[in-house]
Amino acid sequence: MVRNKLILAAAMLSSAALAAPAAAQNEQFIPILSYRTGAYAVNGVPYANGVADYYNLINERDGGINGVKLLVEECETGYATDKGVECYERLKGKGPTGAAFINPLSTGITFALTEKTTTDKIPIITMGYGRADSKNGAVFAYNFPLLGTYWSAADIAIQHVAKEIGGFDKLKGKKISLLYHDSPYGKEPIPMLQVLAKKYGFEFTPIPVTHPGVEQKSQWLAIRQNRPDYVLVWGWGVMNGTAVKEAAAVAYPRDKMIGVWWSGAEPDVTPAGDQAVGYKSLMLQHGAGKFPVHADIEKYVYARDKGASEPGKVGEVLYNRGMVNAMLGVEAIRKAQEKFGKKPLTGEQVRWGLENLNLSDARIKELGFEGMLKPIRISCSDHEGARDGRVQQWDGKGWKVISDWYTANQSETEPLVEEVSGKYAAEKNVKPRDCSKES
Amino acid sequence: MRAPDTNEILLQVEGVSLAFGGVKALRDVSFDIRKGEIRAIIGPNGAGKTSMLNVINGFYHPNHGAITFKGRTRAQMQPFEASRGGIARTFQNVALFKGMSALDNIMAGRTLKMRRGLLWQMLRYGPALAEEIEHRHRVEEIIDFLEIEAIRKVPVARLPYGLQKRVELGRALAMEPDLLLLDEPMAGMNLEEKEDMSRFIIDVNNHYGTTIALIEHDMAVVMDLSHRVAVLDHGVKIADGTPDEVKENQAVIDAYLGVAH
Amino acid sequence: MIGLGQFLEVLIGGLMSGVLYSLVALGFVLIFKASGVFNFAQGAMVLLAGLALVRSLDLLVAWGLPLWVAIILGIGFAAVIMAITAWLIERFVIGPLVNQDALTLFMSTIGVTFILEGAAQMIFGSDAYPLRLFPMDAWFLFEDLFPGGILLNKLDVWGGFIAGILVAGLAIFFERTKTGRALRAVADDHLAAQSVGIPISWIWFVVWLAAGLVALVAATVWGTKLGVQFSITFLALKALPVLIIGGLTSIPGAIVGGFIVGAGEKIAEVFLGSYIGGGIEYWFAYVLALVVLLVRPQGLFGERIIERI
Amino acid sequence: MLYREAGQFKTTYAEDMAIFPIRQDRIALGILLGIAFVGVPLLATFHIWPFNSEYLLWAILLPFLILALAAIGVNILVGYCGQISLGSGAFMAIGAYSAYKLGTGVHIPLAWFGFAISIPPLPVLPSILLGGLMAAIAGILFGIPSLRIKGLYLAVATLAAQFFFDWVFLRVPWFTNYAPSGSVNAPRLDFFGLAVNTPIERYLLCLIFITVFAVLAKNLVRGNLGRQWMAIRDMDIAAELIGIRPLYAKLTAFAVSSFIIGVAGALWAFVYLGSWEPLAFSIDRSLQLLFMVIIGGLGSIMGSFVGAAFILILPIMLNLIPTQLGVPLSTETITHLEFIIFGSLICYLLIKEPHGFARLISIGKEKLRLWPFPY
Repeated sequence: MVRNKLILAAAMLSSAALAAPAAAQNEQFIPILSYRTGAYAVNGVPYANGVADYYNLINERDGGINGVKLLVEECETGYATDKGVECYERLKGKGPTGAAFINPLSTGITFALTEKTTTDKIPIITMGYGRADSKNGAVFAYNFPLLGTYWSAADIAIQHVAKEIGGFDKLKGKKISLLYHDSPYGKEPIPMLQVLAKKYGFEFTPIPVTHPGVEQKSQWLAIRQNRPDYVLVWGWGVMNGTAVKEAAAVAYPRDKMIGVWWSGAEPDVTPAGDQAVGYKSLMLQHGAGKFPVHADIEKYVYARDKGASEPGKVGEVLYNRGMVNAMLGVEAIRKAQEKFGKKPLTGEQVRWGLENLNLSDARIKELGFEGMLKPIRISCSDHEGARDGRVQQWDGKGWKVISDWYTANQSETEPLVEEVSGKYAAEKNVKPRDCSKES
Repeated sequence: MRAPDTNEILLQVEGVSLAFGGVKALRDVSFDIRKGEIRAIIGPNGAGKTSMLNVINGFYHPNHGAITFKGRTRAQMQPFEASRGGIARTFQNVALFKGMSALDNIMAGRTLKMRRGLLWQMLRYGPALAEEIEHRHRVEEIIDFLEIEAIRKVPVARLPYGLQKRVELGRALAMEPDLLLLDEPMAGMNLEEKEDMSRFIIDVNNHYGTTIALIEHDMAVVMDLSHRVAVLDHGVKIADGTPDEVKENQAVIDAYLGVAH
Repeated sequence: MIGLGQFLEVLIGGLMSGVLYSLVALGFVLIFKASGVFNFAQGAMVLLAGLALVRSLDLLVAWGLPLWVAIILGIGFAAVIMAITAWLIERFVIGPLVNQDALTLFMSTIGVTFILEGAAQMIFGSDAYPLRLFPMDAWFLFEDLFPGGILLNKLDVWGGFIAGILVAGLAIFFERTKTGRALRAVADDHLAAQSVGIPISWIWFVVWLAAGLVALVAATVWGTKLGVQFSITFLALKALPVLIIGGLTSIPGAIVGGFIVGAGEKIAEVFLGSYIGGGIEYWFAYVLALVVLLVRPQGLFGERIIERI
Repeated sequence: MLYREAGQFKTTYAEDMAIFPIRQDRIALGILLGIAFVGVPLLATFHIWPFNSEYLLWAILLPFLILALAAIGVNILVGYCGQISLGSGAFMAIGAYSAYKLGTGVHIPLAWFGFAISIPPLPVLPSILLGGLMAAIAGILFGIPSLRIKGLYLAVATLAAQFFFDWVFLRVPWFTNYAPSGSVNAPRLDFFGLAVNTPIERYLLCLIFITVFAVLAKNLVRGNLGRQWMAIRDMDIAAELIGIRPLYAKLTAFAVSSFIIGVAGALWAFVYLGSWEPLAFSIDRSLQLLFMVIIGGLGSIMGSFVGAAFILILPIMLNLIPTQLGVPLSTETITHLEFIIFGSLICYLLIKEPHGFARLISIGKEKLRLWPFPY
């Protein structure tokens, strides 16, 4: 009997779940795909908190975007592709106009959703991750790998190495290894690094680490024997911290390790303690620290007890990245409202806003992100918008910026983008748009 | 009791020895089974009777000796050869397929007779269905014969012990064996059930002419049923002959009374 | 050309990291030996023990207690948590499932895994918590013989040392104590053991507690190595081939299995990985286990499986 | 009083051997098939509740059908033949990647022999079926150890297949047509000139697959081969002594099971995901499938469906309930609670009915037959 009742209750709940939500009509729905559990929760949680807090800020401080409130719902993916697809399907149609855009925060989910989002006309924002070839907006109309793809990251990393050793000509004969998470995410930079290795004459060795990366002894024993001049780390979650510790154990100098911007947050170094001192990583423009916008967050969100994070973690690297990501989405909606009116917009309309987003220094300052970001300008042919990065170093207590700005060299990345996106277009029968005709 | 018509030997065991590590289960045992007879193997606990059956149908491989079945001599039998050659068997502790119904258990005994391959069975149409129905007819005859119509669709795990033994006999009969090995078919039964089972054994022997080798503890049953009796003790054959001869044999009496050797 | 120094280094490194797997495998063996349950939840138990330890430790240190007092109290607290867990598992899962077949029991421990993972993270948090109970740096041996010397992690040595003590302790427990002998009796035939008056649920509680304490020990070592975080549960999958190779019922087997797996996979990865594409240690241990099973279906030290009818 | 079989007499063995010998069962099945084949597509076409969004089709029914198909495959091996396998995910992967290779054209240069094997891209349907065939061949290879290794030892041995193939598809670029990220895209879905794109079309495609395979599987398990498998499962020694060859029985079980799992894998990749990486077929998938057959009922085709529905839908429900009720919990807590409740329900079910939902249903039916009398 109890069982029957349970089943009945479940059935009723499910019908409630599937019924159209009685939403207020002046709301813009934004889904958050996050992972607060599982192997990658350590990095997923601060990021999701940053995203959630910024949307909250917009609602609390500004009453939404031009009066259109943001309606946010979070769905847990656990970094698993099929869960991600389920979350997307669950959330894509919510709100009066459906999802404005989607941030999967997983390269695997990005790959799985690319085709679906195009059919559903919902932009997919993959800030600092995702498929590098989707920079080409002519083919990937709905993908936005904002602020830098992995190919840009690879180029910036090599630029920094060249600078440290005194010039690109010195790269010849150097040994550079890539320790990577064995998944689409970790594999993305490899073709770019191979191109660069050929051009500058350094010896490039990719070293895979299998998910989730708790066991890296053999990789580091091999590194100890091979003694590469630099080790690039393309890890996520537990893999980063383990890499730093194993490096310490084999006495590989930490300051010869350069992580990608997903391997340079606080949880990646704190478990290693003093052993992490000297470890470097790329910055996706911003780093850790508090900026004017954080004051607003504290005033409007945390002071009203609506914050998602432990207050002490506001301003960490991944928290800030979540915030930047949310901000870009919000600004895209704002831009789209200029054209389509101050009302809830469809994904297709937001896509226009993204493609025409142009954030100047002045605007960035107005938003309170001064010092975190450089200007961004997105266009049909350039869905990346900016490809600038810096390098930071862990001093045992915090991340310190140690370099000037680098800009990824488009002449390096562009041929590869053309080639791979062209292949995709042929495979999927996508007819590339003519970007000169897009407004 | 009707004696078998011929003296043709169906199975001959010669000088079989079997050891597990240091334990000698059988020592130089020889005997034969004639076509059409009911042959009993008796002996106290641990005498090696079940081991003997296991050797005959190839589950154990003897260390020495030879087995001649239907005129072919081998050092050891293989289970598959034995079953294909027409040796069927029941077990001391019922070895039915617990998750299947009585009907399916007996149908499983028809495996060797069924010819249609995987693809036909998948379609279960035409020849495959015809084959299934044909064998179902044969199995239903056995079910009628053993008087277990009412339980044919019951999972055997739910049947009482006596009926399980009957289903197991049915499964062995479904193989249409030339030689049927029965390992204590009446263990744990009450008098009535024993009588039923005795009747089935005699009927099988008479109707189908099946040769039967039988292990049994109940002396009355053994003496009534069997044409000839072999007696094992501590892995050695100590007597062989008609029930009457064996009954008189001093070694047998000693063995059962537990006289030290 | 492979240098002798490098080979020795990889071999020793492999043997040592194998022992760390053994620490997890030992918990499996204990439970399988005493109750025939193949406990998939061992990895989750390591997570739970580690989280309980590290979180209480942080709190106690924050209260201003000296570190050694905090460590003792923290370990005590974690042990109590493991005792409660053992009692709950015995009372609500394994007890009611007595006499079910091995597959059902195995699946129920996967259910337990879900519960433990959820509960542990809900109560203690799902961040990565640094734990430093052992030194993390390395020795470089024979530096005059081989260029760069042979690397030996101090943590690995500690792990090996602790594993040795654990095995010795468990051996004494099984051979010398009354409870240990009762355990063996239960393992042989729990119905018979019950009929001579051995309280079976008590025995099973003791076994799960022992496995929980082994998990706590594993958590101290692995927590130092990785930081206490969810990924620690993946160790269960690393420990499976270890215990299959050693034999599900043998405590020394778990150690020897660890040596074989650790040395085998590291040597394969370092010296073969570059030829057939890296990452082979991902499956190497399992294929090794498969090969061992083909030769000895009960593992190297397992009890022989005898077929009867 | 509706569920009575009195008065239904079978006059031939063929009638007695039908899949559903009881008339009421046949009617129920007919209604179910009618809903599945006609009702759902109609409702979905006109966006009538509960199909007013694509969610139910895309995110629930589609994965349910494909995983139920895979569960049937697993059930044949684990439930009918008694060989515990933790490597089902790998066989799904083999089906998916083989189908992908065949669908995009195979080119194997054999430089040593001076020629190359080239197969032009095959249409989707033969690709999927041949993908299943490849999985069947791999299944036979990895089934050979089962002749010697038994029970849980075998389960761990099958993990070797799981991890080995995970690695192969991750590391051998040939399988992914040298895609830089290692993630591949399914070819366009054309069946005899008909494009399968919309959720409804995809749903119908999978429905046809699973209906056909469920019938074929049911035929096998109630025929001679099925009896051989069950005999091996229940008592392998006795089976051998009545003339069942363990080699044949076990390897056919591995082959048939892997074939079905492989086809399910190809569907999962082509129809559901569209773009995938090896992680889609990880050990988690294997465990999920095993749960489906155990909770659904070992040795029951219908149980595979119930189990798949339960294991797939329960976590989603648990996740949805707090949001729907407006309980103010963080996603983190909800997910942890979901874990705890899911694990507890699994344990509860195993304790209450170790034989799964299939047994519950058959007990229910028996009670219904006798109702209103208790016995």
